[in-house]
Amino acid sequence: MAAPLRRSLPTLGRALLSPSPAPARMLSAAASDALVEIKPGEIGMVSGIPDEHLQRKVVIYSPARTASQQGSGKVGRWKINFVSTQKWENPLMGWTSTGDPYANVGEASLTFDSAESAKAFAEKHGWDYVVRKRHTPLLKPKSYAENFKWRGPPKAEQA
Amino acid sequence: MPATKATCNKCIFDGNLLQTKIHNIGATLVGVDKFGNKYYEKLHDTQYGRHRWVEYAEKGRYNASQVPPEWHGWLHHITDSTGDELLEKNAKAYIVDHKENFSGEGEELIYHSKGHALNPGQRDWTRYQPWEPKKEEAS
Amino acid sequence: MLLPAARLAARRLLGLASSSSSAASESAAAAVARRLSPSPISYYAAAGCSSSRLFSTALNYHLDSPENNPNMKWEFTEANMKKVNEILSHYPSNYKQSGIIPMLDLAQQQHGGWVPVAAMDAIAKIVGVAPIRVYEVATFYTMFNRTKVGKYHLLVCGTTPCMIRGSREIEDALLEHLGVKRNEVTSDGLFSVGEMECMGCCVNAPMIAVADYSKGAEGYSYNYYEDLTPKRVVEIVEMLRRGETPPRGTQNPERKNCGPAGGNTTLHSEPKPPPCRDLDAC
Amino acid sequence: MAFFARALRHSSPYLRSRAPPAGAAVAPADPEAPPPREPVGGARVELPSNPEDALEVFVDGHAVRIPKGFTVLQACEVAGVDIPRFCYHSRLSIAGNCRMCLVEVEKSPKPVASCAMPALPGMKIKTNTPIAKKAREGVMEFLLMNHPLDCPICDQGGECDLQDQSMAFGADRGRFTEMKRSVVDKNLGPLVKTVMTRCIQCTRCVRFATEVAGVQDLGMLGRGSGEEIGTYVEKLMTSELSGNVIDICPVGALTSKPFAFKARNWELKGTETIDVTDAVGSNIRVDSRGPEVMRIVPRLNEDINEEWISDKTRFCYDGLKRQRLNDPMIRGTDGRFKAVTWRDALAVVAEVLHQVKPEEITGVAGKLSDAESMMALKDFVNKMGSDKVLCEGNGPNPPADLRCNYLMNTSIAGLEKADVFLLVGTQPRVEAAMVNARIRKTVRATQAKVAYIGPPTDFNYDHEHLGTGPQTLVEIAEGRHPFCSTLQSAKNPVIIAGSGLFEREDQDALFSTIETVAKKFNVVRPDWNGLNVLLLHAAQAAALDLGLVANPTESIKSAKFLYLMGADDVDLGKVSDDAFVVYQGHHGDKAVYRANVILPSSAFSEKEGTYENTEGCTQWTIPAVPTVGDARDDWKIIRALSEVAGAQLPYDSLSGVRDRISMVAPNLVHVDEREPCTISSEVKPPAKQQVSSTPFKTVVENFYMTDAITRASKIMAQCSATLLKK
Repeated sequence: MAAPLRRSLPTLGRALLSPSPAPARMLSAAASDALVEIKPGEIGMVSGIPDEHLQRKVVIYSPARTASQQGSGKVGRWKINFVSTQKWENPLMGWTSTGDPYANVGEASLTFDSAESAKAFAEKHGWDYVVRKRHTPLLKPKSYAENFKWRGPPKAEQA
Repeated sequence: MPATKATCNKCIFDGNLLQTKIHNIGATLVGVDKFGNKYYEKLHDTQYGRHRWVEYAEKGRYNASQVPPEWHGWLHHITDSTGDELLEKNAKAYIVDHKENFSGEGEELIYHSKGHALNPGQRDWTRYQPWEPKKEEAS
Repeated sequence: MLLPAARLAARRLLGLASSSSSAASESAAAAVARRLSPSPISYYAAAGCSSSRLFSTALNYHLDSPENNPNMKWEFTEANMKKVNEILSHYPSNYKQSGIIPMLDLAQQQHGGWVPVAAMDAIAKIVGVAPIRVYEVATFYTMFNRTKVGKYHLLVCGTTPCMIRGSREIEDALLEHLGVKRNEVTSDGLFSVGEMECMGCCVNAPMIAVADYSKGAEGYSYNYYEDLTPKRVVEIVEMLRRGETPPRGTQNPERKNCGPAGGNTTLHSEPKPPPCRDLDAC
Repeated sequence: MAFFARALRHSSPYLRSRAPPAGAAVAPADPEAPPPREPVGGARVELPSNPEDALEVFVDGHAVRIPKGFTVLQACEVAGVDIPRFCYHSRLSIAGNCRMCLVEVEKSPKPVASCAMPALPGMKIKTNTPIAKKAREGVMEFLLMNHPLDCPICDQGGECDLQDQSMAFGADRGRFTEMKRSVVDKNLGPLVKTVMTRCIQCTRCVRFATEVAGVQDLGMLGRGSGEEIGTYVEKLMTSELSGNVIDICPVGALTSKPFAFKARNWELKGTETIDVTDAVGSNIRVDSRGPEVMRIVPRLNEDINEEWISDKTRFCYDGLKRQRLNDPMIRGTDGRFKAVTWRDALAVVAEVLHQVKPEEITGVAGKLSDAESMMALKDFVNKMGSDKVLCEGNGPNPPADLRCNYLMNTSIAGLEKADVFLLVGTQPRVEAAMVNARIRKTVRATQAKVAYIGPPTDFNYDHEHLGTGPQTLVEIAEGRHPFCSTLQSAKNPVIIAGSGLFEREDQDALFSTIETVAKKFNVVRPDWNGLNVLLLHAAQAAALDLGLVANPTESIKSAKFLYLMGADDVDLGKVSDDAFVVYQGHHGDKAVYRANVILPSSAFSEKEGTYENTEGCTQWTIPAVPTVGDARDDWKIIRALSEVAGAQLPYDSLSGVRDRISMVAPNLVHVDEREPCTISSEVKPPAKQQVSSTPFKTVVENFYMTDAITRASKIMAQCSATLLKK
């Protein structure tokens, strides 16, 4: 259902949306025409993020399709899971409190078109990352006629 | 009783009641609410905007939150319908009794949120049930 | 002021409501009432019938009763078992489920006009499928009755030609005479009245079909009575009650089979060929 | 400077890609033909090797190559177009009754139901033309005609296909002025809630029950607008896979009963992890709200669980919230437990540890333990001078030398190629429901034959019960059994031995008999390995990899210091009375009643851990929620204890433990990969034992309650009370 939208974008936009390893190349130190060379972890260091958050372990993964839904608009994106479980029930109101500034960042606000760009993002922040394999469906031939197919004479007659 | 004495002292000292009583001369008593607060109005010979006032039933610890909502509108010139008229017009079964604001009147009178230690039915928000070693002794 | 057509429609609708209010289950009545005025849905309406017309004689799910429950023992009689084997012989032995419909029909004839759930289970066992596959078939076809019917199940055609020719009146007369609602069995267990879709006798409308289950599967008959009047249909019922066999087909003495009443008015001689076929004229 | 830093922080890779990549030729392709899109969901297609078996169709102008036999809908999927659908499900047969997938095909007079139409060479399919759109709008109007507008109180709201697709194809008002249909709700048992009025008769649940679950209870009853899904007679859905109908239902007619009105799905945070209630390691997503697990749903993995999970996996989550150990406790002299600090608890344990002889120390890992904690336990016990470390369920002398002796060598997906199954002492339906689903799939698709040796049990496919004891197996090995001819003629025979065999006295002899059978009927070939062991517990495979193989009977009997790491099913009667028992685990289950010290640890939903499933695929759990109370990860507790006991383990981070594991069992660090074993099992010396005549036993008595988590679960208790009652 996202397809018509995607196609109506101008060519430039399409180039942006198409999953390509370009961002990774851009960020690597070898990019010749980049204005600034960014070394791994450098962004994190100059950004004022506290040190303890620069040594985090993150998991890069591509969320699976919800089994109960057909829609594929959100399938194929890449997310960063900060493995944040620093949560507790606020004893006064029963709301959930967290001590982790990244608790609501990964799933909700970071989306990448490819594993490479997610990796590049993690690298420039200096996070230790693991990329999980994306499981994709396997299409197999199916046919409506299977339902009514003649399954041959009875076995007794065969013998 | 010392308490009565104290209240009497207060109403004499702050002079508020006395002033109200003087003000009341020549004013119309528009109504009395269920708490006994008296509502006065004086249309002539008084500054417009100060022509409606209340004489609190509580002589000592009076405060504005003792005015029930039906009279609030009249008192603050939001409406010209008096509290009695409003009650007659929309008597709703679900309207709860007015309660004054008890802030500063003692912990037991104040609302505490569900998890607050002073809430008598303090709620435990723990979302799991821990294993109790005592059960094992019983079994 | 209503237009004539609208008035007619309104009368039909009222007639429908009254005929159904005397019909079998309250659900039908409730459904019609529901259609007439959006009233709070009664439990029966919600439970019983989802379409406004109730063709099937039972709900789409089974409720246990002493005479209809899965624990009941039910099997085909010996004579019918032979027929079952005959039915099965028409199909390859790994496609036995093809015989479900004829076997359900046979079971219905044997069991006095209706198929209890135990009979469906027995059929499922014979053809070697899960019982639900038989239930699916039995609930799909409205000709399979899943609740008790009378020994003579009278099926009134309710499709347009018959309705225009007065099938509602026929049904009303039947219901009034028998003192039952639609799909209800008379106290002596002899009669029940149901509605059926077009049975292909529009030329002699209105008509009813009588399924005679009084003599089991052997003496089972399924006869049409056509060109009915409210009076004649009551006579037929009385004849059946006495055990007589009314003459089937048209009840109009002036009509022969489905020919025109009072003899042919046309086609008295060899028809003239159309001009284009008249080779001599060329 | 600050501005520069901020600018850098905000420049996400997405924005950066706006500039053309350096050196890459930006070739704006022909504007008329947009570039081909990725298949929907990244779907894989295996094009046949013979190019004549592939054909080319055009979807919205794109040419796609597909194998012969694909439907139009599949062709569109390959072309990256997601066709709306309700009745079509990729893992069920095609029904073609919802008509939502209508597309326009050139030269076809009417819109075509793409799910049922085979794709033909050169077909020109148009998926978003006015005709297709109008056709779908018409279908949608009919579907919504009798559908109640109760999305705000519907549990499916927010993840509902009908809701989604009515956004695209629904009208803003209805033209249906009659009363809507209403249908009586059905009772399908304690797991599935029904609101049948919402049903749109897609028959996915009927097909699922018939084809996958193998319980033919559901059917389509009645006709026309009175049509409804039901069982006709009062019947519960007694399947171990019944929870999946919740997922496949495209509307809110079938929803989860335990989850009903508990949370809306947009409040939930999904964590992609794996299941540990059996040895299959089904891929799941744990949906949590704050610190609470709200539900568990399956996640696609074609190799393991496809897109199904068993009811135990799906509904055990409430066990994670009950009977939890949240404080370290010490049993006082009065026999009562007292909550203490970690420091005190570890000090007491370390003190006792030094008072016993090294060989009297025994460590037992539980069936839910991850590889990291088992590694730490083994290293710790070894460091204390004992070699008695074991994992429950592995029996006295497990064949741990070669991985192929305890793994499912065919792989779960590989079972689909098999044509004859011989199940020895295993009841896959209760031991590993997902493996059973594969076997059933194979039996249905290819009419594969299944033979079974073991106690009488339930199967949901045709099978031949050969016998109850090992004698039958010997007969087959000696070629005296009539089943031999079937095995002989099989192309890809599979033997699956249950891990219940590990517990038997004569297991060596049994396994050598099985190997004889395998050799005789060519079960193990270079291109096919059909010799399998079906494990029972999530920890088992990793434990055998890591060498936790001490003999349980003698190690537990002789132990004066018994360290139970989540082991609840050891025979506590055998523990000597003066033994000091430390129980480290997450639930107050069986073993705490014998424990002297309780150390609380975190459950699988709260920790990072490595698990190896029965086919040898290594997978990780990812923590979804914080752990309860004062509990800690298993390996951390042992690491801390080792330091207090003066035998410090040489790692203090998870990656450190994993480095250590990679030295012992390198396959355990290759995540999401199945490492098949290469060494053939022929080097094994012949067994000296005799096969005893004791019949095989049922290993899993109650499918719904097999471990500490499921035993604590109320839902599982309800299931075993209502569904197992016969």
